[in-house]
Amino acid sequence: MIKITYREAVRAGLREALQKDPRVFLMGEDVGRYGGTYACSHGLLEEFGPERVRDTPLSESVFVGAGIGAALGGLRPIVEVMTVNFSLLALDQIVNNAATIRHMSGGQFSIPLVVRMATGGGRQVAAQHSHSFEGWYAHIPGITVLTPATVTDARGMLLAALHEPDPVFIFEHAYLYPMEGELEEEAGAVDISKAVVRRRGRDVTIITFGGSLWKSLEAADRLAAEGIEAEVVDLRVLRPLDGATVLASVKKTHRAVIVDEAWRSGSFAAEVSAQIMEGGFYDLDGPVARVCSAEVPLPYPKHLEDAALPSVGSIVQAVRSMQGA
Amino acid sequence: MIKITYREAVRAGLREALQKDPRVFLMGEDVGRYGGTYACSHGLLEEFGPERVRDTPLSESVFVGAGIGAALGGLRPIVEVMTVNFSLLALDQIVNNAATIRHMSGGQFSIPLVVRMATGGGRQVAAQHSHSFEGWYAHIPGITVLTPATVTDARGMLLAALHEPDPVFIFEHAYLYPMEGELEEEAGAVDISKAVVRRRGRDVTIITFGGSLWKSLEAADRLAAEGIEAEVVDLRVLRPLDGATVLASVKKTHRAVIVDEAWRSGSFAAEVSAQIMEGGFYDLDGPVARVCSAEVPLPYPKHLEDAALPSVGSIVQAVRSMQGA
Amino acid sequence: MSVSTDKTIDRQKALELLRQMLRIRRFEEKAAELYSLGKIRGFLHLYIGEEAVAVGALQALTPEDAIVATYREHGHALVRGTPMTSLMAELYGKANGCARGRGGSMHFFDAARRFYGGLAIVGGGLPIAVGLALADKLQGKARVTACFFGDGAVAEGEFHESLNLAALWKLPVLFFCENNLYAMGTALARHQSQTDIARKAQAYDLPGEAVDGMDVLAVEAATKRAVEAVRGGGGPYLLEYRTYRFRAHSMYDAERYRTKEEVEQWKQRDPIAIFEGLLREWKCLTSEDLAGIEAAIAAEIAEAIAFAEAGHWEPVEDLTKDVYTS
Amino acid sequence: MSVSTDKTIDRQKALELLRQMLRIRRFEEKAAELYSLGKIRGFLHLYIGEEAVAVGALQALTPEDAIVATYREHGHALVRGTPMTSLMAELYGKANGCARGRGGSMHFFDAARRFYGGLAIVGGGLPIAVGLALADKLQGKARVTACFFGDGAVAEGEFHESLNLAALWKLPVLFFCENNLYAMGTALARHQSQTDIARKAQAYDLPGEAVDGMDVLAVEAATKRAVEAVRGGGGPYLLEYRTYRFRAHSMYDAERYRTKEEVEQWKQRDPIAIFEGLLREWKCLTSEDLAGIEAAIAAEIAEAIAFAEAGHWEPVEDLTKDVYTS
Ligand SMILES: Cc1ncc(C[n+]2csc(CCOP(=O)(O)OP(=O)(O)O)c2C)c(N)n1
Ligand SMILES: Cc1ncc(C[n+]2csc(CCOP(=O)(O)OP(=O)(O)O)c2C)c(N)n1
Ligand SMILES: [Mg+2]
Ligand SMILES: [Mg+2]
Repeated sequence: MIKITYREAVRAGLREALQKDPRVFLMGEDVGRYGGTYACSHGLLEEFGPERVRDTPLSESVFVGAGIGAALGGLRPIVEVMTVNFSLLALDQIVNNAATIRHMSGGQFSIPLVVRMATGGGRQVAAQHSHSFEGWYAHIPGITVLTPATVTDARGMLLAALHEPDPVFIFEHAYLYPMEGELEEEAGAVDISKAVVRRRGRDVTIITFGGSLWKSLEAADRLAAEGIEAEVVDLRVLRPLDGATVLASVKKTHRAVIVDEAWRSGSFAAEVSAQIMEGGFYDLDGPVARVCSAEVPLPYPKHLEDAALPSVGSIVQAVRSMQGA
Repeated sequence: MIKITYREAVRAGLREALQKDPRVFLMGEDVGRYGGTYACSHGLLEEFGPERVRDTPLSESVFVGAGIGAALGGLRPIVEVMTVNFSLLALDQIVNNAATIRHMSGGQFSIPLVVRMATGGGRQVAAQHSHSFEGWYAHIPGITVLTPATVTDARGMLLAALHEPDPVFIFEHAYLYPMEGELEEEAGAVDISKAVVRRRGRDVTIITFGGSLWKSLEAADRLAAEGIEAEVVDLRVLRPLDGATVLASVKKTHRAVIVDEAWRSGSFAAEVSAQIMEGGFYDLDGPVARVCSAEVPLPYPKHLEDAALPSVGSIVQAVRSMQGA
Repeated sequence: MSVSTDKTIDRQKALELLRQMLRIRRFEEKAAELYSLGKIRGFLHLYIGEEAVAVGALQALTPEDAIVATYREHGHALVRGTPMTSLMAELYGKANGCARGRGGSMHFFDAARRFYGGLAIVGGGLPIAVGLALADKLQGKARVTACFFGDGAVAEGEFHESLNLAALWKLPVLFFCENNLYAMGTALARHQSQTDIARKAQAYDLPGEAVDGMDVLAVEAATKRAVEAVRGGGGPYLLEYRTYRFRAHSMYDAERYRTKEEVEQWKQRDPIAIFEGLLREWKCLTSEDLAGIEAAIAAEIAEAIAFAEAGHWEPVEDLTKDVYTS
Repeated sequence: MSVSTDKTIDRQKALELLRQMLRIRRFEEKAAELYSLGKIRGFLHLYIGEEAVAVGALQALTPEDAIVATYREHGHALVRGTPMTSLMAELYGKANGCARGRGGSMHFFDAARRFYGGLAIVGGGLPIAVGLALADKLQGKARVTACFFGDGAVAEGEFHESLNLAALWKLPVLFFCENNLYAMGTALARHQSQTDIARKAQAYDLPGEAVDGMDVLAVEAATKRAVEAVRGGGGPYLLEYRTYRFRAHSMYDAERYRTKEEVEQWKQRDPIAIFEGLLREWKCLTSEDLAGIEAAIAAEIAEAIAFAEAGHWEPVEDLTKDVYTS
């Protein structure tokens, strides 16, 4: 086991990918000379040179589209969109080309593209820089959507994504980059089809992903002190969703809370709730609850941002009010 | 009562808006000389002149952004984005400016902007031209999302939208344009806060909106022949959602099916299901079901498109299997 | 703007150019008919009037090169060599079509011929072409990628982003603008503040040139020069083909935005008629030659229709096949 | 590129220009300090080194004109006249800030002064500016809208779409490009295939000009010419200010992408030091004058901090207020 930050885990994954496969290259805004906004690619330009670590202009649509084209052309591009906030500028390329060309062409073309981006709020960077659009991406058939929450997944999902023949989108919660975790020396690609139970419990299932995993685990600890044993499911993969793991847990606990940093209405949490409705209705002792962000452009001051985002407190509260139901 | 097509109803609304308020103008691709892709603005250029009926270049981001700016500058722009498929190119302007500036500025600015667009599939125009992204728009706080399904709403929602101080997005299902309906002579602005029960029933609630309303009503007729009386709720407004009307109906019928033309995972139908979970769980006799599109880029051939989209048959089937539960 | 002046031309070659233009014309005339009959549905955008562009331009490409086109791509696919049978079947939506019937008129694909669509979001093909060229450059391949798009696409942000990136990275991509003077119903001067499209290349420090798109020989010559420059490693090239569409934008279009006179005037410059005249003048073409060509095309079209009619519909069970690989 | 040559300048005016540049410099130096203290959080982008641009450019605008700026907008808001108190409070996130504390450093707003942000999506402000100008044109108002953006924004599609639309419709908008040679860590030559930004105006048939952005008088003179042309109904104008940022892109930035020597060399061209030297040479400025100015600014900053410190946090109950009107 080695101690490593999430940021370093991403970097280690990128490095291994570049070392192992000459078809892999990295491109995005400031991934090279600057070393990556979150320093995830620091040192890679020096190690792999400017052909394989490519700084792009501020042109999200063309560099994501060029990633699609390069994948069609036989390479294995890793495109970094600096943050999910800017990815809207490339969404047309993603929806109408990356996700569509394979099916629309009758299966003639594959697009083995990996797109990484930072996501989420909580760093006081205000309304235009704090979005959580993973749920939107999870709506798009033809792509895979990953939300690594641990250092093992940060590294291993990237490596697994590079084995996929179709586009994979990886959302790294910006809040996690400095987080330390334990990584096995031999850690490699991880499974990217299954959700994982991160904590066992019998009273309630907390279902979450990405940055909210840690808040959920902390909430579970607090609840345990009150005698409520929460099971915590880390979805890991939003598309295709591993509904079976969710339903198995709910079958055991009979109650569920979904934690998702997106705005509540139309959140991915709604999808999870609907799937429990459809597959676990008769297992439920009470309605599934959602803990999401307030429906507001995220404000800058810490007290307001904290009030808007899901928190350990609001998760605990949601479970408590449910137990009391 | 006058007989009028949905297309003419939209045009009548645009015409009245341009006549009544000199601050109103219309802009978008081919709204002028061409008369609108769906002929919704046919004749308006001739009547109101090129200053108020403005053809734009193919530049979705700037003409939607210019609509935001013009609204900030004291006008009441109606922007037509030809179809929802192209609106992804303007989504950054919508999310990060239209929906955000009021709150982020501490309430200093209002953006009384109306954006109209055609949406939906069913016309064999294949994967890139058949999207249904209303659910994505409904996720964005700061905007209002309308889905007129009747000629009265097609005309009246536009007029109501122009009274709103904040951005309103109107999704007109392209399939409806040639549909005829009855419009009251005196028809004006309509309420844009409430869902409406379009058909009374006691056995099950079918919740839907936009183009799927008519399929749902037809399904209800078929079900009635089998002795199942379905209540049909037309959501009309996806944001803010009128959950009360939905819950009141479910309280009565104890069963619900949601029909939404979007891909199932992450559809707006999931949000409605989650809200019923949260507010109507104890009223339910069985799980709420969803009838959505297959998770596939919409193919061109009619038989495959029909198989992918919600249909009268699949709605009937969903209700039937539920009644039998 | 360059025009053809070269009067020494190989007769076989000349007849082939004429034949290809006629193939497109007749194929599309038939497609329009089939549309009225309901055999073809959805959107159908005809290329009639613009045939010299696809025919001339594609002479400059080798089978290794890639093509990215728009929803108005029947001509490009035909000249590229995708069998007319599989294109007609695609228009029908049959499983023996070039995209298994799923794409229809707007979405022709042909992996074997490096034909990457048939993409219908205006401007959306340019980034893809840039990426294909990037892949070639990084893999040290001498291939080029040709990207066709309309004048309307020039207004989109992706045009700008794509030309800048391709020029910055000196990628082997050809930006082929088919300027038919209209983006749907919007005339060039009402969508571009500066209507000289070729000149926009200067903003990206890449070569730009305009050529008479009604003159197949001029198109071929200019394109060959451009392809040579790009293949030589000079980075991208913008070529503007000045052309005109004789038909409606698509099958639904009242054409209120232009006069009949304007269309008639352009029809005087019909690329096929002009080239036919030229070949007759040069004594390269007899009426018999022409009749032979027309007959062969008619037979090819008849065969294509038979193929399409005989084609099967993709089974509904396969609806979600190939959303993902596996 | 135009530079200032005019040596006849009103002394009061000259001192005011110097004072405004110094106000920005000192305000931001203090902001950096407060950031280390944790009083200011999130992103903080300093304008230090570029002061001559905002100060010179804003001389050309009247209070009726509108401004759209970026996340690097402290200077613009200060010169525009938004009280330093409410700007400092905004940096703190306090409810007495110019955006009720909700925006912070990147999102200054001031309706009374027609200051429309403080927008932090690169390129995202240009369409807004085009729309503001359209509103003025349709309402017959003689106002202009000034849109500031960086060299990095030039690569975005919205730059292209905005310049085309504004030129096509002859809208009264000024595109003010603050070319500080870097988009974050990416040097101009690594993000633009053609690095002469002013020349890109030709692609849209609008006037483009570059000016030394380290020379406040040259900036003012060039901007005045541009504003005059736009106000006269000539349509939009692209002005490129050639400048440099002395500090990091934001507070997190190891500045690996440029050398210390390069930064030092540019510091020789510090717009404040140069202008100060010029004024001394012209005998417009004494050390006493300068001391007086500095003292007044120090007092203003002290007052601003006191105001911010004394400000209240917006109550949590108001979190969702003004998501919608009412
Ligand atoms: C981004 C986008 N906006 C709008 C449309 C609708 N549309 C399809 S073709 C077209 C006109 C395109 O004109 P041009 O690029 O000149 O090509 P042409 O049809 O003349 O060949 C429009 C507006 C679209 N497909 N994509
Ligand atoms: C669309 C978008 N992409 C990326 C970013 C992240 N980002 C913020 S500032 C910046 C550099 C912008 O450079 P420039 O336009 O030259 O302005 P400067 O910071 O030099 O003033 C980047 C990449 C962003 N805010 N918006
Ligand atoms: Mg055209
Ligand atoms: Mg810069």
